Parts: sequence; structure tokens; C-alpha cells
Amino acid sequence: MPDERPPRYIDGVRSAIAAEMEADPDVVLIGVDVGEGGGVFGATRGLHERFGAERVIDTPIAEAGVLGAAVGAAMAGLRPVAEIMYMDFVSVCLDPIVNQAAKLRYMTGGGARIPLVFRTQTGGGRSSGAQHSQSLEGMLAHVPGLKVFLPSDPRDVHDLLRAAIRDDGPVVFVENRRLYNRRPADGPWEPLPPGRARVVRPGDDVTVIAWGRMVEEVARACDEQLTDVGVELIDLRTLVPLDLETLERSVRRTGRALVVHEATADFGPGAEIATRLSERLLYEIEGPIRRLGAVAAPTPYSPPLEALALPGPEAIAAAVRGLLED
Amino acid sequence: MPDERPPRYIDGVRSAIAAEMEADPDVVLIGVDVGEGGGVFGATRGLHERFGAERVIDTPIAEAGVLGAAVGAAMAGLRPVAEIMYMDFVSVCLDPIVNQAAKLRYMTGGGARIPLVFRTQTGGGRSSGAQHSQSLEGMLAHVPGLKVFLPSDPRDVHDLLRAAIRDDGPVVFVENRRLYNRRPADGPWEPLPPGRARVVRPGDDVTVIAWGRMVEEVARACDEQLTDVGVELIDLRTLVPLDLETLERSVRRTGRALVVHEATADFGPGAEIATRLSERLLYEIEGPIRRLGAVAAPTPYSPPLEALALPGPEAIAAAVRGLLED
Amino acid sequence: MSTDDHERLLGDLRTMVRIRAFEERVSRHFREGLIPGFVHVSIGQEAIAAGVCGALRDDDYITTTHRGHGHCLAKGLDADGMMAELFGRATGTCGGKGGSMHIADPSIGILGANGIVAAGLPIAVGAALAARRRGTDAVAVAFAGEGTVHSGPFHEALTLAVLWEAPVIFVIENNRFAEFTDSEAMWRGDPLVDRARGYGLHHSERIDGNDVEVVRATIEPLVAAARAGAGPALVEAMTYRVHGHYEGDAVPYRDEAEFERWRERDPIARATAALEAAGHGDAVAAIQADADAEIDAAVERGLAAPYPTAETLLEDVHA
Amino acid sequence: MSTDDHERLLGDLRTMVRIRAFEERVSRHFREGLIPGFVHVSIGQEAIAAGVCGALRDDDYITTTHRGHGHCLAKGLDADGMMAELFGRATGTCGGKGGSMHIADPSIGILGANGIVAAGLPIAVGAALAARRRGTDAVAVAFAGEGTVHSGPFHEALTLAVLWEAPVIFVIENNRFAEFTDSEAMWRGDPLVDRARGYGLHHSERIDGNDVEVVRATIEPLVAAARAGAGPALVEAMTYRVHGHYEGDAVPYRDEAEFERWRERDPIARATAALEAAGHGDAVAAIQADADAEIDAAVERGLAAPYPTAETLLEDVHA
Ligand SMILES: Cc1ncc(C[n+]2csc(CCOP(=O)(O)OP(=O)(O)O)c2C)c(N)n1
Ligand SMILES: Cc1ncc(C[n+]2csc(CCOP(=O)(O)OP(=O)(O)O)c2C)c(N)n1
Ligand SMILES: [Mg+2]
Ligand SMILES: [Mg+2]
Repeated sequence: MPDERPPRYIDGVRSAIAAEMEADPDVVLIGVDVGEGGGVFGATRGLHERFGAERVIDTPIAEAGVLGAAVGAAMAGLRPVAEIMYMDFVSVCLDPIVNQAAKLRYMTGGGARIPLVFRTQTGGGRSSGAQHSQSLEGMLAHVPGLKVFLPSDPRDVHDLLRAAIRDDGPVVFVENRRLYNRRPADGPWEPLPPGRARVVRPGDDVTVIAWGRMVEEVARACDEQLTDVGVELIDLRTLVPLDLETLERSVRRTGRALVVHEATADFGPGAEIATRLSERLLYEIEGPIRRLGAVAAPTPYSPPLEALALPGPEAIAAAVRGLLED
Repeated sequence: MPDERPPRYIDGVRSAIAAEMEADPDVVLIGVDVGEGGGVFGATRGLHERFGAERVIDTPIAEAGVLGAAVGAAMAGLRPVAEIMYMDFVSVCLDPIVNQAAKLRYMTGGGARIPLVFRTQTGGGRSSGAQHSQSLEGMLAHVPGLKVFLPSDPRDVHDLLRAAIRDDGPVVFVENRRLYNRRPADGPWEPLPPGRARVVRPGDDVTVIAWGRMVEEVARACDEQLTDVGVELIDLRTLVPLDLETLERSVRRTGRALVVHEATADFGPGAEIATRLSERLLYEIEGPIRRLGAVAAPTPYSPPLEALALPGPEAIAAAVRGLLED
Repeated sequence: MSTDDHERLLGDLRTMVRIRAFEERVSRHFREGLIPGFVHVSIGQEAIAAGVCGALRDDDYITTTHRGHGHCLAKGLDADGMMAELFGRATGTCGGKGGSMHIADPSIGILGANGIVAAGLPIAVGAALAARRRGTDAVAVAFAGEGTVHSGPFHEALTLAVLWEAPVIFVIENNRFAEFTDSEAMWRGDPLVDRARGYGLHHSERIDGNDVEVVRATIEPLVAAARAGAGPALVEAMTYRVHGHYEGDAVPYRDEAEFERWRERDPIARATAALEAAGHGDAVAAIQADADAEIDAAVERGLAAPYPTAETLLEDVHA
Repeated sequence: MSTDDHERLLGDLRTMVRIRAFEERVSRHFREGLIPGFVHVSIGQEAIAAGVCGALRDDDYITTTHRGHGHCLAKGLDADGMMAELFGRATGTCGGKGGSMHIADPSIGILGANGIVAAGLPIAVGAALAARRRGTDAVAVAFAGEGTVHSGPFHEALTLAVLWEAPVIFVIENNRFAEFTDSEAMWRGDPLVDRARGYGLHHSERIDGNDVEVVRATIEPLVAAARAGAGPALVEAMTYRVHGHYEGDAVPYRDEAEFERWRERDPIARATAALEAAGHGDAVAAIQADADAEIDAAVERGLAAPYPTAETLLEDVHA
């Protein structure tokens, strides 16, 4: 009996890859356990059977080599989707991302084309420990030449992943494992291209900017604790390109803004957004643009500590109320 | 005939390592070409002869292994100073820095001690190309558990490096190769501990915060083009710990601030400083806290392009004047 | 077997049984939701932990992997602290901050489980280097899975160890799988032990990792040689991962006949049979009972222990 | 030697002489301050570039290193563009954005010099994989120095190449030094070619890298085999770095007697002697004259070319 419910976030990942593999024989999938095993979260289940081992390539644990090979394959005409199983593991394969993929087009004066997706996932809050919990998108957004997509919505993950695969440059695609089982909310769906933020719920008092799992955490805070506040919730969707226009339009109206992310707050991506908004809107805002991110500590394992380390509905609600008092 | 001139920046590096090696037999130096070759810039010249191959250890090109070994050696009682020849090469050895050294103390609930210095250098503006020009301190400052020191002054490099070696935790120590030949200015010298910014020249109109080579670029801009502006120039010295108090005190007075760094501006370290200051001083500042960093492109090789890519005296002066018009 | 042999085997059996008892409870309590996160157990592989660590001193070093409970217990970590750690409690080995994948106690030479495949190998090399530079005769053992050997840090660790003549022994537990991948499907070329010898290791050998006496007999001379300055060596211990990659893995990729063959070679059953045949049935029974009691108590104490307080959240970030 | 052999040798000599002419001018103009940054020349190593790339087609791929001018010229890049690139001009191969360490032209299979040691090896493996997946019989060559072989990506590249049966040939130029380090001081264990064979490479051989005929004769069958699906191979070409690591390096660490011995084995002198002995003196002289004229013209055009305009600064960051 076919499942009639709308596809989950993880299904959106799978169907996006499948659709692009169907459409273009140069699209290949590569990574540790992406093939026969179907991925540690099942995101690529069935693709190996459907497209064969030549296009869905299981690799040994040699991520630096695998990603380097993906760069070479991209320059030689394939469109690889290379998986980094946990975002924390960029630590073992940063060079092909940062010094090769990101720079080759520029260094060659436009001569190289690097159609390459680095698919990875993050997702704190489930005691995965300090080496399996990091949101490192800020590091990568800092590197010119990379795009960084971070879908929050089960439908959007499909749209954005397809756009990433079709992009002729390198895209870091950050899924959130705690969203894998989410199904979309009811209602119409209007696809947006990368580089366009989405106003998830409109509001007039405060703008809250988030991505990944934090979008639903903010929504939860609104529903449970901020029913008296007109929060405009914006799902940023892509950090690079950054849709400052949408953010600015909203903050110009609300006068207050909070950026919420799972990444460590210190020297994190929220600082860039806050700075850009402050630069543009200093005389229009009614209080500082604030950030809420993980505390400045490695991610603790113990559940109560980790709950304190990461932004949750309480902390978000408190931060929003704090804005109103600024 | 002994050189009677005050020691250069690079001499400060060498004398700091020598002094700590002299004081503590557990201090060892390790890296590619740090030993017999004396370092690609000559920073460690003479140490191999003086302390022997057992303590000044040349390694093959295997930085991930070498830095991992340094982490293990630190846990087992040595105090390694491990060199990463160019800061760009953190891309091949990020894991021992970010997932091991930075986290082990926390993950062990204080059980591990990681007295370890990651010595590296950066310095754009001399056509070193996109893979030998990056200032990636923002990435590392974002990782809880690491300290990040970035001396600008020939005397300070000695003081800070000694402090880094004596620190019981991991410190990323970022030298600037374009400062290696600098000799100190005349005048008295008051050492400061890490975590304290230094007011390099006082002023009442604008606060400019910089580190590394940008400190002298700002000074040059002041001397050559901003003689009519009271610039308070602050050398940040250490990004972690961050001396917000000194910054805040200054900006509270001047009402205007600019952060200047070699790192790419987008999602860079300046955003954190700007955000922190805006959070604290929104109602005291007379215009947005602004940043000036490298443009959002890989570093171009061609001299005129690279000059446009990096902050220089003209751009700094223009940015300062821009602040006054905000 | 001499009396000494029996004593040693009884000791190693005790270690194996304690590990098994610990991990069976971990598996159960994980299923019950009492242990958060994810855990990887080494059930079926205990002979390697027991045989290797049995040959080590307190001041020797080990590094291990995501599958490190056995190594830590065998190296002397107390089950109480470990169990409390897995429960995320303040009384845990790491105050609840580490968890299963990050258990460590440098004070007894345990330089850490590790969530990053291969990261422990260079760390062990560095500890071994430090031991020599500081004038001790301590050695280091790096435990790693066979999935590790394709990774760059493995290659770099062997290279550096040989160059530095570091007293480190690489113990590669070949348990057949790396996550869902049949490790043989990833292997080409010469056997690991031949490749390893090619780096200049003074010794490199494949052994039966499910026979604790073989493990012990292999390791003891290598440890002695390393102490005496012979430099690094490698042992590939053949074994089998009896549980899934992580608890909860349904292991659809497993060959059941092969699984059954390995079950018959269970290291604890084998040591038990040998000891019972030699008339040590009572001692064996006591070992089992002691281990059950010890670990049950650890569970009880762990579950009764408090969670870490909020004040600890930002402690120990910096030295 | 047959006429064909002479023709081929003349062709390879032409390549070598062009490379030498190019790099001697690079060296000089760097000293004069006309070339910014830092440059690494391959003077004395030209036989490898010529012999290897001479065996390749336009649609084959190469990756190279910081010492890559020779490989790029031999693979078909025009000296004009390269020289202009080194001068940082808009007419350079990369529009002045790359420089010596980043010269690349994917349209003729040059996937880049590289400033990161070992980074080119996996890239070549990936290009080889792509060639096969896309149904072509193109092959890839990864050039690397002997200093590269200790690094993780070397190990991972060999592992993946064998696993994927990728048509890639690893050409390791052993020029005695890695920067200031005597490479022999870093080496332990079996010779590189034996280690490489252990990964399952179908062929692995150490050759005289200063004899272009040997290089050619070694590479041609390997290229043919790779095209036919034999998978990866490795060649360690023994040579000597005649200049310093970078221009300006005074090479205090060099053994002068050894240096002189290698000078006598100069690959261009050897090929020249063989051809002159076979009566091709005029052709040889013409090759030298042509190369000088070509490169002088490249210098002239390069120095006359404009710098890139400010508008290009932010071009080509993204696709
Ligand atoms: C660098 C890195 N890549 C991938 C992973 C995910 N991962 C965890 S365990 C594992 C398999 C390890 O296999 P093996 O080394 O054989 O150890 P085993 O699990 O069998 O004990 C993988 C791929 C990781 N933790 N680190
Ligand atoms: C990852 C990395 N580490 C270190 C360096 C600095 N470096 C540049 S070339 C070189 C030596 C390379 O030696 P080898 O591979 O023998 O090549 P050769 O210079 O002899 O051609 C080193 C250490 C680098 N570029 N990249
Ligand atoms: Mg395994
Ligand atoms: Mg070399």
C-alpha cells in the first residue's frame, strides 16, 4: 500500500537526488555507506539498486581522497554529489572543499567548472557528543566561492537540493538529521530559488531569522510562549547567497531582530547577519540586532547540559522578550 | 660584531621558543622543515643545533598526523609547539585542532590537559596566490576551546608566544610573515597578558580595531592620510580571549568604530566584534560599527588585483572618513 | 597450561566477562531509552581488549575508537564511572560531558575513545613519542577498526611512528564491517600486515582475535620490544562484530551463516571451556557472578546519580 | 634508433628545451623583480614532463604541483599565456588570478598546478573515474614530488584508484629534496614502488627520470594499459632539483659533489648528445633557437600586456 502522506524531509533528499540522476547521467552520488547501505540515515536508500554501483559509489573511509576525487570528477564532466556523513567531519576533508573546489574557478580565471554538491548533515540536541553535533556553516560561508544551503522545510529540501545539483559551482548542502522525519505543513507551496529567504510567518513586532531546525524551534516558541508577540519568522534557506533584501525589508518594519542558529554564537554566522543589518538599519532599529546560538563550549553529551547549550523554545522566547525591552 | 639593533619580529618568535625550551625540557618544536632547515622563513634557525633533533623535530609532509601526534604528546606530558607552515594548510589538519585539541579538555570533564601551540603564519599582499594567503583566524576563533593570538608588534610576538607556550590549553598562534623583518618602534614597552587589547595610539574621533599586519596599515593610513582625524588605534592581540572591555571603553568615548582585518569580511571575525559592540553600545554610537576586510573572492595573484582585494591605507582612510559621515 | 597460565587466563576472562556484562547492560538500557545518543558495543571482540590491555601497565597509553568501552574497562577504568557517563551523570568519568564516544582518563593512560575514525592513531604515536622523550619506558597502543586503514591519518601515523621509532603498537580489530560496509569489498592488494611491514614496522602479524591467549601471547613480546626500543608494530586481530554498527542497527547486510560460525568462536565461551576443562569451573562461575554484581551495581549507582549542574556547562572549556 | 625514434626524441627534446628556456627566463625575471610571489622551477627535471606528456592526448588529464610549469607546457599550454600569467597580466592563462602555483586549463586537460602538497592526486583519480564513467578512454596522470608520499591524500588516492580501477598513472618525481629536507632522511621501510604495488597497482616501477627515452618507453605502455582498463600504475622517476626549492633559496643544504654528478646527467644534454651523434645536430640547434625565440616573444608580449582591470576582481567567484 503506497504511503499517501506527503513526503518527509528525508524523502525530499532522496527524491531530489533521484530526479537529478534521472535527468542527467553525469550526476553521481559518492560517499561512505551511501550505496548498498542506503546511508546511515537511510537518505539514499534505493538509489544504489536503481542507478547501480557505477553511479552510486560506496567508498572507504577516506574522505579527503573522496572529496578530492569529486573535485577532479567535476572538472572532468561529472556532477558529483559527495556526502560528508556528519558535518563535523569536514575537519578531515576541508582542503578539497576550501582550497580546491571553492577556489578553482577563480584561480583559473573562469576556466574551471566545478558542479559539485557537498551533502552533509548536522543536528544537535540528541547527545551525539562533541564530535557529532557541530553546525559549522559559518566556517564555510566565510570561504569565497562556496554556496551554503540549509533547508528547514521538507519541501524545500527537495527544491534546494535540485538547485544545488544543477548549480555549476560548489554548494555545501546542510541537512538536519532531526528534521529527517518531518512532513510538510498543509497549505500551498511556492518554490523559491536559492538566495531568497522565506517569510514563514508574518509579524510586526520582531523579526526572527533562522535556518535548519531552528526554524521550527522558533515557531514552537511563538506558538507556545509568544502568542502575544507579532513575530515575523524568516527561514533564511541559504547563507550564501544571502538575501539581505528580504531581511532588511522585514527589520525595517519591525525594528527589532534576532538571529537564531545552532552554531556556536561566538564568531558565528549570526554575527554577519547582525552586522549587515546594523550597518544598513542603524537608525531604524529600536534595539540591537541580537543573536542566539550555542554556548561557547564543545557540545556536552549529558541531556540536561546539552539542552542548556543549544537554543530551545524557552531561550528563544526569552530572547524575543528581551528584544522588546531593549 | 653583534647586531645592536632591537630584535625583529621574527627574532621575537625565535627567542620566545628558545627561552621556553630553555626553561622547560618538555617544550618541543615540531613541523615540516622547522629543524635543520630553520623554517621556511628562518624563524626557527639555530634551534635545532641548540636543542638537538630530539626536541626540534623535522617531519615529513603529513600535517594531520603530526598535529595529531602533538595532541597525544601534549596529553602525555610534553608541551609541543607544532608548526603549520602556512595558515591555509589548516585545511589538511583541521581535525586534530578542532575535534581533538579544542574539545578534549571539555569532553573529559577537565581530565585532559592539552598544553599545545599551533604556530602558523599568514600575510597577504605579495602575490602568494589563493592557497597561500588566507587569514582563517575567524574559523578557529569560532571553535570553543581554542585560544587565538595574533601579534602585530615585534616585542609582543615574543611575549605572546611565551604566554602561549605556558598556557595549559591549545593556542593557535598566528604570525604575519610580512612583519617578520619589522623592528620595534622606540619607546618604553609594557608587556600585556593575552586577553588584553593594546591602545596603540589614542584618539577621540574614531576607534579602529585591528590585528596582525593591519595594525601598521592603519597607522600608515593615519600618518599619511588621516592627520586631521583623532583615530584611536587598538591592537586586539588576541581574538580569544576577546577584550571587549577595552574596546567598549574606547568606542563609548569615540562613538564610532571600524574593525580592519586581512581575513575576508563576509562571515569573518570582524562581524563578531562589530556585533558585540553594537549590542552593548547601540545607543552610544554615532554610526554603525563597520568592518573592512578582504573582498569576497579567493586571493588573486596579480599585484594590482590583490591590492584591491586587501585593505590598504587608502581603503582604511576612506572607511574612516566614511564613519565620520555616518 | 601452567598455573601461571591459568591465573592469567582467569584474569583475562574476568576482564572479558566484565566487558560483556557492561555492554550487554548498555545495549539493554539503550533500548530502554536510559542511555541517550548512540552507542557502539564490542560484544564478541572482548578478547582483544583483554589480551592487549592485560599486557599493559597503568602508565602505558591507549587510544581507542567509537567502539571503546572494552578497551577502557580493560585498561582499568572503573565501570561505575563509565556507566554513569553513559547515563550522562555528574559522577561519570567525564562528568557527563563526554559520553560513550569520548570516554577518557589520561591519569591512567586512556587518551580517549574518539568519534573521528583514525584520529586516535596519531595521538597514540604522539604519546609514545612523549614517553620516550621524557625518558620513560611507557608504550602506547592504538586500537582501531579495519575500516580505518584506508584513511590518511592511518598512513601518516605509521609513517611517523617508524620514523620516530615510537613505542606504539597498532592493534587493528578486523571485525568484518565498517558500518554497513563489508570491509572485504573495500580491500585490494596485499594483506594489511604486509603493507604495514612495508612502512618499516619491526613486526606485523595477523592473529585470531577471538582467542585471548593468542592475543596475549602476541602482544606481550611486542610490548616488551617496544619498551626496549624496538619501535612500532602492528597486529591485525581477526574478529567479528556481533551486534550492529550501533545499537539499533538491524544488520540487514549480515550473512547469517557467517554470523553463526563466528558465534561459535565466541572468545568468552572459548576461554571458559578451556578453564572448565582445566578444573576451574568454580572460578569461572564466580567471575561471572562478580561481574554481574559489579555492573548491576554500576547501573544502579549510575541511575541514582545526579545530572551535572548548569554551572558545569561552561567549565573546562579552557585550561 | 629508428627514424621514428629520432622523430620522437626530437619532439621530446623540443619540449624539454622549451621548458628549460621558459624556466630560465622565469628564474631571471623573478630575480629582476618582474615576477611577483614565489616560483618553483623544474630545471633538470624536464625529461619527466616531456616523456610523460608526450605520451598523452589532448583529452587526457594531468594534475601537477607547485613545480608544474614543465608539465603544463608539455601538456600543450601556450608559453605566451603562461608567461603572461606569471607576470600577473590579463592575458595570462588564468587572467592573472592564478599565478605560477595555480596555472590550469581544464579545456586541454590541465586540472591545475596546486599549492597544497598532495592535493592533485585525488583530483587526478576523480578525473580518471569521470573519464570511465562517461565512456571515454581518456587517462589521467598525477604528477607529484617524492615529499608527497607520506601524506594522507597520497594513501587515499592510491586506495581509491585501485578500488575504482581508475585509469590514472601516479608519476612521482623524486628530485631528492622536499623543500630543505633531504627526502632520504624521511624515508623508512620498503622502496616506494614496492609499497605502491602493495595497494594493488598493476604496475609500479622506479626509473631514470633524467633519460627522456626511458620515461617515454615506460609511460607509453602504461597509458595504453590504462586506456584498455588495466587500472592505475605508479612510476617513481629519479631526478634532481637543480635550483633551490623556490627561486632565491641559496640551497645551503646541498651536497655539491652530488649536485655535480647530477649536472652531468642533465636530460637535455643527454638527448642532445644522442641526437647529435645520430647526425641531427642541425635540428637540435634549430630547436634551441626556436625555443629561445618563442619564449623571448612570450616574455615580450607578457610584459607588454595590461594588468587585469578592477572589474575582474569579483568575477568568476561563482559559476
Ligand atoms: C572521519 C570519519 N568518517 C566517518 C565516520 C563514520 N563512522 C563511524 S564508525 C565508522 C566505521 C568504522 O569502521 P571500523 O574502523 O572497521 O570500526 P568498527 O566500527 O568496525 O569497530 C564510520 C564510517 C567517522 N566517525 N569519522
Ligand atoms: C599540505 C602542504 N604542506 C606543506 C607545504 C609546503 N611545501 C610546499 S612544497 C613542499 C615540498 C614538496 O616536496 P616534493 O613533494 O618532493 O616536491 P618538490 O618541491 O621536490 O618538487 C612543501 C613542504 C604545502 N604546500 N602543502
Ligand atoms: Mg570494523
Ligand atoms: Mg622533491
